[in-house]
Amino acid sequence: MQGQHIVPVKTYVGVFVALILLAALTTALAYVPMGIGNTVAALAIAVAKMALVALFFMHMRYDKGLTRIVIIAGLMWLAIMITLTASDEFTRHWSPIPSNWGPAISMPQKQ
Amino acid sequence: MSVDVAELSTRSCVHYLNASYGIKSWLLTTDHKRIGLLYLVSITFMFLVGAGAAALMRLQLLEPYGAIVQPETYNKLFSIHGIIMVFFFLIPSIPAVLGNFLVPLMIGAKDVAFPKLNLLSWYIFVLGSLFTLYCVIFGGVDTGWTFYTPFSSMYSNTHVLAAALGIFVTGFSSILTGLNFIVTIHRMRAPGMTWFRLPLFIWSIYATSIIFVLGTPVLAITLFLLTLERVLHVGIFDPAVGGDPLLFQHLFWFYSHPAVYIMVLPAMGVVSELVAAYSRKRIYGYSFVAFSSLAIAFISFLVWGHHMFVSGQSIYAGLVFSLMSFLVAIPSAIKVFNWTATLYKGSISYDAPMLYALGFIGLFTMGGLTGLFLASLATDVHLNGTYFVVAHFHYIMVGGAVMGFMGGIHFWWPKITGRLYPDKWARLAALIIFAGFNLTFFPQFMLGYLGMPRRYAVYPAQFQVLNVMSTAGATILGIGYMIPLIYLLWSMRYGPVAGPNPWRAKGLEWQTPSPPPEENFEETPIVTEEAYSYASVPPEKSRV
Amino acid sequence: MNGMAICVAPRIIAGVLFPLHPPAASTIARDVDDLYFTLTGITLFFTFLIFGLIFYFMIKYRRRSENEIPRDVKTSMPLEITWTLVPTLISAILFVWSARLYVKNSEPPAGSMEIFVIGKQWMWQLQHPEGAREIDELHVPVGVPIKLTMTSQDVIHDFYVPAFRIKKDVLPGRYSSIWFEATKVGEYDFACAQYCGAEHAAMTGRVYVMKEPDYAKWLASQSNGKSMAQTGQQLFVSLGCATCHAESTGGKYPTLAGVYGHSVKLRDGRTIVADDAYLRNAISKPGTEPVAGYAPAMPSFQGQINEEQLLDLIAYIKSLGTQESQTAVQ
Amino acid sequence: MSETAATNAHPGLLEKQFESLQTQHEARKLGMWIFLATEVMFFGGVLTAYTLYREMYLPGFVQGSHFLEVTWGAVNTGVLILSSLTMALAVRSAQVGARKLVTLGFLGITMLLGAAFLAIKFIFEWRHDYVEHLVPGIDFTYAGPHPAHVQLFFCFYFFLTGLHALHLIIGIGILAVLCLMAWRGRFSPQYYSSLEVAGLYWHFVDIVWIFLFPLLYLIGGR
Repeated sequence: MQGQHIVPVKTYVGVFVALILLAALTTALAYVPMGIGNTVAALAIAVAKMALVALFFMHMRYDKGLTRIVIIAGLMWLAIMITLTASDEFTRHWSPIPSNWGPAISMPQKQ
Repeated sequence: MSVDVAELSTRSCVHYLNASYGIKSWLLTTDHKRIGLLYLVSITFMFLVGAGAAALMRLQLLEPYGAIVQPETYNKLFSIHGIIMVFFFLIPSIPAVLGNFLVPLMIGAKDVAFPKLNLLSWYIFVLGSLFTLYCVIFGGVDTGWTFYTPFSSMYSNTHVLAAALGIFVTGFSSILTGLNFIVTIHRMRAPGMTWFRLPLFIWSIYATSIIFVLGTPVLAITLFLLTLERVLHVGIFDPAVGGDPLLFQHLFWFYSHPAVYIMVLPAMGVVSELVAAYSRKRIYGYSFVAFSSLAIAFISFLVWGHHMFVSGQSIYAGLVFSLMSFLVAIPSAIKVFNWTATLYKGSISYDAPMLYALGFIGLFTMGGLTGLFLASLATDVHLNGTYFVVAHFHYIMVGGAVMGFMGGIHFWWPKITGRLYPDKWARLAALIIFAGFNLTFFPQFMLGYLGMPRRYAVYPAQFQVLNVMSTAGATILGIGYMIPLIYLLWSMRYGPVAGPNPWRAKGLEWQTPSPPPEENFEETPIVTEEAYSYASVPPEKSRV
Repeated sequence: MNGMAICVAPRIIAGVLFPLHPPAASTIARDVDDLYFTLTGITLFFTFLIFGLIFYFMIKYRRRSENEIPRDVKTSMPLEITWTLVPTLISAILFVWSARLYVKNSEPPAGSMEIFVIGKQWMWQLQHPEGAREIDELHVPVGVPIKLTMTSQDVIHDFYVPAFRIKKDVLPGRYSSIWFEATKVGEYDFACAQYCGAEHAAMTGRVYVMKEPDYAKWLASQSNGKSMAQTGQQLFVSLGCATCHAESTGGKYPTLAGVYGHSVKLRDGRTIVADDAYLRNAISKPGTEPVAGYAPAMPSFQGQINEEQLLDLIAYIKSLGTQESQTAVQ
Repeated sequence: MSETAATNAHPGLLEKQFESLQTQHEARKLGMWIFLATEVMFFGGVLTAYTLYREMYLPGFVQGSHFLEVTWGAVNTGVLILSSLTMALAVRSAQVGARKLVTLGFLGITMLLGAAFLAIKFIFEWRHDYVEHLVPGIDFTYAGPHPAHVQLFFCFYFFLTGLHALHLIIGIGILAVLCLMAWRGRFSPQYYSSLEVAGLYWHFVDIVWIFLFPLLYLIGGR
């Protein structure tokens, strides 16, 4: 069909190798204790892998604007849902502390 | 656009209605026009069921102690009324009936992009309706249409699963319909039909489809989680194991607030068509009206928390949602002003569809402005969960969406059936509906401010006068709805033949015979002018 | 308040048949009503404007002949901008106004008297710290800020007093709170405003606002001689809490004197203020937020005690906090 | 059915509502992308709930996560990535007009890999969890700290992986139909839209797993 880009096999295999390496990396990193860094690294790698699959396997790289808009809209709506829901769940306990409460001292610990 | 109208009317002997006969030709049809009619029949049936529940509710509230049924039954009545009217009437009303019938016609296409998928959507809708009707017949559900946990997941002992399943299934029908429309509008427009030549109905259907596609799956998954919770008690929304019932409300309203715009956006599109046709003018501020539809579709996803201002939601989230809720009022206001300005120096006729359209503008204005009371945090605390809310959303959904639907059905009825209905009866019905509607729901604003909570089977005696007024209004409204049902059915057989363009309206759908042939147009139309170019001198030339 | 004048005549007629305003009997009711009437005015103004214009245009520009084709009117950009900016401006003002009022109303003033509310299908149970317990009735003194700490034993309820313009959902598994200060002696309705099942509509009650001496008299007549804290102390012993949470355990388990309202260091490093919600969790779901420095040995009391007893226990722990200074002296 | 020049050239391939195969191909692709956006929101609803609970009850979720076998999760990741590669090659083979056996072969391998994923999931993971009494709602006993939150974690684990497995099963079904079409020689450089559209779906299911693996298996380090 006219206007269809045919991706060379070499590119596909290259992307495959990159994906496998990233998968290995993410598994290995999980064993390195980094605190919150573990989650951030794992998600960053997942996003990179998603980008590779979408751009090459799903031909997003060769597609016109519309498909990109569709998929970006999907991700944006997901972000809206998570952010606004989180904006409630994570600020719910910020309620102002009544002024009659005593000074913040830690609990008496007896040893 | 050079087809001779008179010539068209003589050629129209084979059309989509008589091209083939028999039940099978309807149940297996992939013609978007026939599928639109299948939807019309199904949603009319569901409407009658929902209206029956509403009638019983209003009768119950004639007396403070409850005139006819036990509280348990009343609770089932309002749940069934809500579920059916929202998911099985209002949401599919304009998109699935008029949208299916008109989108390909208006853009000059032979059909939607995926006709088989379109038929599948209808079957999915019917399947969902059957689950819901099963639920109604075999004992009902008493959770309200909102299914709040933990009541719905642990305490209610009615048919919650059947109801949730019905809505879950129907959701896929909405998704597929929305998907079909978006692809159709993007890929199937006739040559010359650029985005800014599209009728505003198409813009509003496009905006609605975005909500269908991106909102509905969240409702589906939420009800799925609810089902899981109810069957297995796994604790996702159960506070006893750390689950958060407010999370259910978040996920539910993420879809269900935009759903309000699913109902009213297409009606706005219809009204744009009607106002243009019956004042014979291009819609004032076309691009503002078009883009405000998209703005509404987008902002509608950012406001759902205003249903939860008193739910124990964080006050910081409340502030964000309140601000967004005020913002969503602005594109709606822009539309109202532009419609009103379209009337200016027009040639206004008082045909029945126009009466509905003008009624829509006024009632939607009231519904929208009373929405500000609920967007505003401090007043919402008092009004949330009262009859004020009930009145507000009925002004939007009945005064808005249903008025738009009725107007649209009357406007395109000659195109759909090829017949005219008796105009005097139609105008009378429109006036009765307008009067009955206001008498039903205006007193409910006052009830809400006085502090009568919604979903009450019995109520303090001080509220009786207003409740009796509301019931009286509902009676008038009910009669108003019966009249069109009778004369529209009558007109299918006995109405005078309409001709291709009885209103002398612009738009591709009026340039093909009524009823249209199976392939919509004898040959693919080529579009050379903007929508609503009624003026003899095209605007481009007048500017030179 | 443009609509007020227009409304006078119908008001006189209507006022005979049904009330037009709910009573306004709290300090915030007036503020909320001001906003409400402003919004009503805006609504009436625009409704009359739009309906007026529609009727005017309908008559002035009615179709005079079947072949009439009106000239196009060019879209005026300044006009479009005006009717975009005016609603934006109105919205902005309303948002700021309502948000400030809401934030102000959401925080109980210092030294509020506290009353505890438990919702269950389908009744309200209210407890005064001094020990008085009521069902579907609430007696309060006039002119005293009162904070309601509320929880539910089953589904979500909602405590709504129209005359005070307050409302808040009452959730299972956590405490929510609202406050009010009644300004007028009298009787007012309260109701459940969140659908909660079969007898939802029967979940109503009455608030009795009394002069302070009357309230004191009422309280004395109601009390069974035991305050919530005292009942809590009995529970503390009978449930066996006292065996571990006592001075005599030599620090193996935390003593609870002075805990309430103070920061607690948790094992995961966070610091948390020991408020009602924290204590509730610590009793019903120990181990979710374990305190640093102690082994998590406490059994869960979930299912063994009800919401009422939980509140009693918390009241007792709270009373230990107030005794802290005395213990220190001893 | 109106016979235009285009339909004559490709009998039976062009549906009557489209003007050309090109438009038809683009419409189908757009339709699938929109469907995938819908799927994002479908999974998104659960993911939102999961994200919030995970933040609220991190210790319990870490505890639960440590019951999962990282090895099987990683192996399955590899299996799915490989299946994505073969799927992409299947589409390519039709694009370049390779012999139908090539297309058929790639599709077959893709199906097998999908089935292998499911087999690992069922036999080595879910069955194992069942034996260990870790299935909430059916048989859940756990004696360690944070029992409620560990249960919540397993709820999400089964829901998310179950939903993903369901998608994979549907995917395998679609591939079976495509195999039949390929066998009949329906695909050509002019007509391969069903193949490409199914490929998009398959890759999407792969992407979902790419996120589920770290989110479920690799919480808070190992």
